[in-house]
Amino acid sequence: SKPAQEETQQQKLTITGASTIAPLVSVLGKKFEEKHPGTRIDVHTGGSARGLADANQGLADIGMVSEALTEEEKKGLKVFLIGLDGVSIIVNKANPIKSMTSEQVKSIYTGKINNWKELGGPEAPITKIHKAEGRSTLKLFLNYFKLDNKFIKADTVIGDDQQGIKVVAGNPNAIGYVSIGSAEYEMSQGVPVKLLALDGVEATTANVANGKFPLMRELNLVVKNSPGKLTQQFVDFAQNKDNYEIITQEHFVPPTKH
Amino acid sequence: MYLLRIIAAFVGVIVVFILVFLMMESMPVLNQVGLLAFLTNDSWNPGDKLYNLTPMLVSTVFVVAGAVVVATPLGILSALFCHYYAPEKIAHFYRRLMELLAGVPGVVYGFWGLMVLIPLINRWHPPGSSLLAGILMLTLLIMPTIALIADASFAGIADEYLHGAISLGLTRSGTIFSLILPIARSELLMGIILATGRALGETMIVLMVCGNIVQIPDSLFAPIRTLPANIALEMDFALGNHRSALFVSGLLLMAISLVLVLLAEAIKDN
Amino acid sequence: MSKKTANSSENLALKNPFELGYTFFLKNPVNQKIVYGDILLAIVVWTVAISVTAIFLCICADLVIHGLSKLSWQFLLSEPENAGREGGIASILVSTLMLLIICLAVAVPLSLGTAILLAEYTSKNHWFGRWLRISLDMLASVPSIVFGLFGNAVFCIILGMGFSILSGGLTLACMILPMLIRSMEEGLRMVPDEYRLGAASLGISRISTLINLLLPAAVPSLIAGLILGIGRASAETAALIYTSGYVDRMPQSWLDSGRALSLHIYDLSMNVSGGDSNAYASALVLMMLLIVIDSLASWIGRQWLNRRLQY
Amino acid sequence: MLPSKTKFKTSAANAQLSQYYLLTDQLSLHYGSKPAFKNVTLTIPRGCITALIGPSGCGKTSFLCCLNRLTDLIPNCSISGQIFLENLNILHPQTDTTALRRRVGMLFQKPNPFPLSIWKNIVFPLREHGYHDREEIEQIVEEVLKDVGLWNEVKDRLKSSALRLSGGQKQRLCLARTLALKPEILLMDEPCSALDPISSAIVEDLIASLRGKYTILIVTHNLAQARRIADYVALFWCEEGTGKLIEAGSVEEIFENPQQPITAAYISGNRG
Amino acid sequence: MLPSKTKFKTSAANAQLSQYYLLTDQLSLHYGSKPAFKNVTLTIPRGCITALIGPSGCGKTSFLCCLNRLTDLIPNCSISGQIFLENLNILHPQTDTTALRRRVGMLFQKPNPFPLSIWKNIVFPLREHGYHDREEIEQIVEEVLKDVGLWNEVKDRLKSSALRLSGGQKQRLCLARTLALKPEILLMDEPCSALDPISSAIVEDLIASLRGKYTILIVTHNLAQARRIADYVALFWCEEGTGKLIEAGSVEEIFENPQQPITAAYISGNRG
Ligand SMILES: Nc1ncnc2c1ncn2[C@@H]1O[C@H](COP(=O)(O)OP(=O)(O)OP(=O)(O)O)[C@@H](O)[C@H]1O
Ligand SMILES: Nc1ncnc2c1ncn2[C@@H]1O[C@H](COP(=O)(O)OP(=O)(O)OP(=O)(O)O)[C@@H](O)[C@H]1O
Ligand SMILES: [Mg+2]
Ligand SMILES: [Mg+2]
Repeated sequence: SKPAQEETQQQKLTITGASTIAPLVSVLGKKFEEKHPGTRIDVHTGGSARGLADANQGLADIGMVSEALTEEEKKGLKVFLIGLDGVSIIVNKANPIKSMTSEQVKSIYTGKINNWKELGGPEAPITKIHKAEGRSTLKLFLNYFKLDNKFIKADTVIGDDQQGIKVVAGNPNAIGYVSIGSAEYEMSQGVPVKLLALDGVEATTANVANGKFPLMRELNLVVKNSPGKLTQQFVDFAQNKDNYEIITQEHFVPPTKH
Repeated sequence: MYLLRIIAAFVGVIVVFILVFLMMESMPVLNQVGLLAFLTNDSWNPGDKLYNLTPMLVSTVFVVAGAVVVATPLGILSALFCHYYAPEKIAHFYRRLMELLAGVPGVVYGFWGLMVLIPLINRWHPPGSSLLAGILMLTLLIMPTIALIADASFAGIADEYLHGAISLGLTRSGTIFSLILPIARSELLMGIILATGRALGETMIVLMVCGNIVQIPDSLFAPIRTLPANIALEMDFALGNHRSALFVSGLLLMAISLVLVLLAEAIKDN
Repeated sequence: MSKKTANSSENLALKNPFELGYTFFLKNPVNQKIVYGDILLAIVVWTVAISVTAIFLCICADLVIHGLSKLSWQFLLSEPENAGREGGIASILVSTLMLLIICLAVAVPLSLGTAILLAEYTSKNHWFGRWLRISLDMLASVPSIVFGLFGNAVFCIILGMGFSILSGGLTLACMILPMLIRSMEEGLRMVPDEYRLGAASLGISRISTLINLLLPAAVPSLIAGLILGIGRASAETAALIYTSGYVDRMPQSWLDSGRALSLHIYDLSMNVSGGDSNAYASALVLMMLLIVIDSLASWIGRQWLNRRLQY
Repeated sequence: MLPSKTKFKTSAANAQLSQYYLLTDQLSLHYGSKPAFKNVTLTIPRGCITALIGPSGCGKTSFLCCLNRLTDLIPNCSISGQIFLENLNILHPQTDTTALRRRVGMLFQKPNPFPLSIWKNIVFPLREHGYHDREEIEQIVEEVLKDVGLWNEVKDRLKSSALRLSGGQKQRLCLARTLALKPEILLMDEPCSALDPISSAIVEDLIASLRGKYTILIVTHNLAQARRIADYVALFWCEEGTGKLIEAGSVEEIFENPQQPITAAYISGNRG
Repeated sequence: MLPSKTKFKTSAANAQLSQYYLLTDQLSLHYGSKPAFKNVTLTIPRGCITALIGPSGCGKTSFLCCLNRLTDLIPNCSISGQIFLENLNILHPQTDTTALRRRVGMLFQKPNPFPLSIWKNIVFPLREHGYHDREEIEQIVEEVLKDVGLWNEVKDRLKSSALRLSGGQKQRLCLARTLALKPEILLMDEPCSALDPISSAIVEDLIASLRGKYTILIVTHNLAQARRIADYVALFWCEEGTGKLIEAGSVEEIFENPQQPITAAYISGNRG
């Protein structure tokens, strides 16, 4: 009865990893379950690092990683891109500033500019919101602006994007960087934040999708080099164009071009 | 009796297990860099093998001490209100309220702090996320614990003492300060310790309202990062020594509470 | 006594609702000065009570304003959809209740047993009691996330329960042990010695004394501990992420993963953009659930108390 | 106290206010719906010792509790009728009960020292009543403890818990604590019940020495004692579970010339 | 009890075991380091009523508590010496205390009914002792309540809380609850202290009627009562804060021909 057992084992997939992707994968999982009755997709969070580790050790069938993998990390794993997430600077809606250059962002975060006045805004100290150690958004941000985390002088360190949006919404002098998709959605809901154009490029999901906006991260699923049948099925399902609608719904960008 | 022994031993084993788990997880980094590194390194930067926890330790102590100092009188006064001031119906309502407050998830408090309290403080003294916000929100979190335990202990005070006090013509305040609080002393102390523990270990609220900047606060309005917030912020992304170092934060928290508990025992014995 | 405990709020409480709990212009018999302390304390107590209520109502109002529109039977009875932004919380409610059941079913007997041993069978200075008490107090300050990782390591992996309601419940049980044990123990210690002496002199065994006299007399503290424990368990998020998991499907068994209500609230408000209104509604449901559970707990306690008076 | 028992109308009672110090008029007390005693009309003259006697459960303790409104604290307890202390309407809802209880001290049947040290048991009520001078307090403590014959027994352990005293010692401590406050009226519920003949005699002498300075109402089961120290005696009796006042009068009248057959039977020791 | 007070050596005591029922040998009790009483050697004959008298605080209650090992439950309390109940070494650590306390019933000085209903106060210990037949239990309850004269007062509210009884009623309830268990030995600490003469007489008659069936040790401050009901009397005294046994003997010896001057003074009512 060994094959039968294998069969039943294959009915269940365990997916762990980045909390950013988890809601998306849950929704995908539900849809997959509907299409394949009798299967079960269990999604758990715990961070990208965890996703990688679990996938490597076989604790999970699939790992979720919310950043591009380094060559070393890729060893022994197959990586499937399922979406993109643009990251941009946000400020409170009351802030008159509309765009920013990379230099300005850099100066603000290293403490060279401390007052909005210096950027042509009102006389008010800048409240800088920064991400916590290890987050993929942070790595992306540091890489892009060529900053060293040690020299950044932040006023508030946050964990999740939503927290950043809420802080900025409540503080007219705050600046932060969050997922463009989430920010767009919140703006549409009337939350008083706005996305700044970066180096002249409007921060919109459209610009992320067409590759114009430079600051973005990958949303990946990783699996062992020899995935099981169901695993492969699910990964294919997640990458399927039919499901791009779901990805958009979750305020991410489908990986059209990439 | 034997059953009880077995149960208690079981509980003891669980406690030991958790301690051992913490120790084991923190061992690698402790072996490599030693305990002292956590107090003397230049900064907290596990990526560069710098593990200074002192600022977070100090911040944690500040925020918890602040919360306990504010919440203890509030909690005890609340319980007094239920027992000796409020008419029965109001007391009943108030008690239900405390019970509810005791079960509100940290996220909900944190959320409220984020949306209401922080903008308020920000208007007064930016950036808003601060030691003060942490103290206020933690106060809200632990006050019901103290209030409920105090309430239960007041309920346990025999009527005959109250009757005695009343018939001596003592005022309410006199009865409370000289009789009720001394009688309930040991329970109140226990309540405070439990509440302190809860505040020490609380993650979500401080994570959301304190600002999470690693520094020794120089004022009430300075943002801080506490040890549990540190664990929660970085655990998901930490590997190897970094992860281990986070468990050391956990050990350190227990050390703080050990000091507190021993202190409380000393007070009680005197 | 039972009357007293049931009505304990009546102790010194007012008969006259218009009296605010202090005596107007009471003169000191010796120096004939008006006693201000009493008035002051009354004012302070009422102020505290009113402001605490006000703050609480603020939070509540916040929840109600944002959450009430979403709240309906539909919301309670349907499954979450679209990562929880839409749909209801039926499966999450069930998971939460299952978690609480496991947690309490494990923690209550353990802590009751330990509290009894500590309070009735070991002297206050016995080494075992002393150490257990100290380590429990220490345990109370361990961050919940560490409990989560502990539970993950022990229950999920070593004991092979995987991400499941069972391992989540057990982890919660470990977490609330200190709270339960310590308050129950102090409650038992508060019971006057005369009952113990009286029972002993009638040749009543200690077990029976405990069940019939001491535990009922300690009911207020037992309930307080229980309610604190329930509160803490139902408010927990961090520990559950690593143990009972994130899956928001209706759990089929104790070994299924299931998402707790507080975790759902956390995820919706912190991780899912556009989840706020459902987060509010879920928080509202959690509060109502707590009201129900807490009332149930004290009702059971009081029932037990009253049973003693029966024939 | 009136030589013969008379039931006043309220108006009549008011007229007598100046003459009689403490006065109850048609006082009844119910626990729930069960009456503990009914229609007790009694006057207690100033500066005298009045003894309440009667069988167990006839409402003596309940009666005392009315006089300082301690009944407020007993759930389900309701009073009807009137009580006047000079011009003060004790049962009026607006009466300041704390002030009243400072005037009317009470000693309980079951001694209830606070679970504090012996010293604190006496000193903390004193402080509350406005004594702050350390020396004066020390002096008062010593004095009252000597008065009740407890000083020698406890002088070297004033700081130890009052719960570790023997039964009689507790009773004397409670008496001392009440006396230290010097209330106008002293209600004593069996102050000598747990005392040996020697201590009992000391307390009795003490009570007798307070005559004139305080108004004392004492419940006692010891008829000989009542006869020795009381000026007036009131006999309660239990009829169908409800207490009532049978007869009241001066000690000679009651003991030598009782008007009611029940009284005669009770004082002669025959069973009712 | 020996006609004249004799101090046994332990060996001598053992020899007398069969003759004397309950026997203490050089019994001392300390609370912490403070002795409550010292070197009490006393024999209590089977089936007789022995009265303990003495001033307040001289260790009578403490002495009673030793006899059923209730002292085990009192913190800081240590005993030295020996107590034998027939062949049972009471103070031996291996003695089954629950069984012992079933043989040796005790009534406390301060009545301590359980916070249960009146009915349950009696029935709960009965059930514990193995009575399960409902009818038998009902009969026993009625019988003991009648014995202590409480039946008429409480028969229509057996289900209400025992804490709502009057002082004397509580005391009688506690007595009833102890009697219901029919222990071999009854230790009674001032069973009549809160009782009026009538109830007191009822209880006294009851105790007297138990003579021969039970062995009774009664603490009383009422010398007349001791004289009326006791067969033997033991006088405790307090010297420098420590209790000791002054004299013990038959009631006639003590009251008519006391050997010790203290005894003579005490029974004549002069102050020691
Ligand atoms: N709290 C209470 N609730 C209900 N009934 C009570 C309460 N207290 C006393 N009683 C009942 O009221 C009656 C009178 O009680 P009270 O204590 O006044 O008697 P007493 O005269 O003091 O008797 P004793 O001499 O035994 O102390 C008794 O029948 C008693 O059972
Ligand atoms: N738990 C205790 N701890 C310390 N000392 C105690 C304790 N109980 C009693 N004592 C002391 O021991 C002595 C003897 O007390 P005990 O109760 O035996 O006296 P007693 O003869 O019963 O007096 P009474 O007639 O007043 O009841 C007293 O001086 C008392 O203060
Ligand atoms: Mg009485
Ligand atoms: Mg005694």
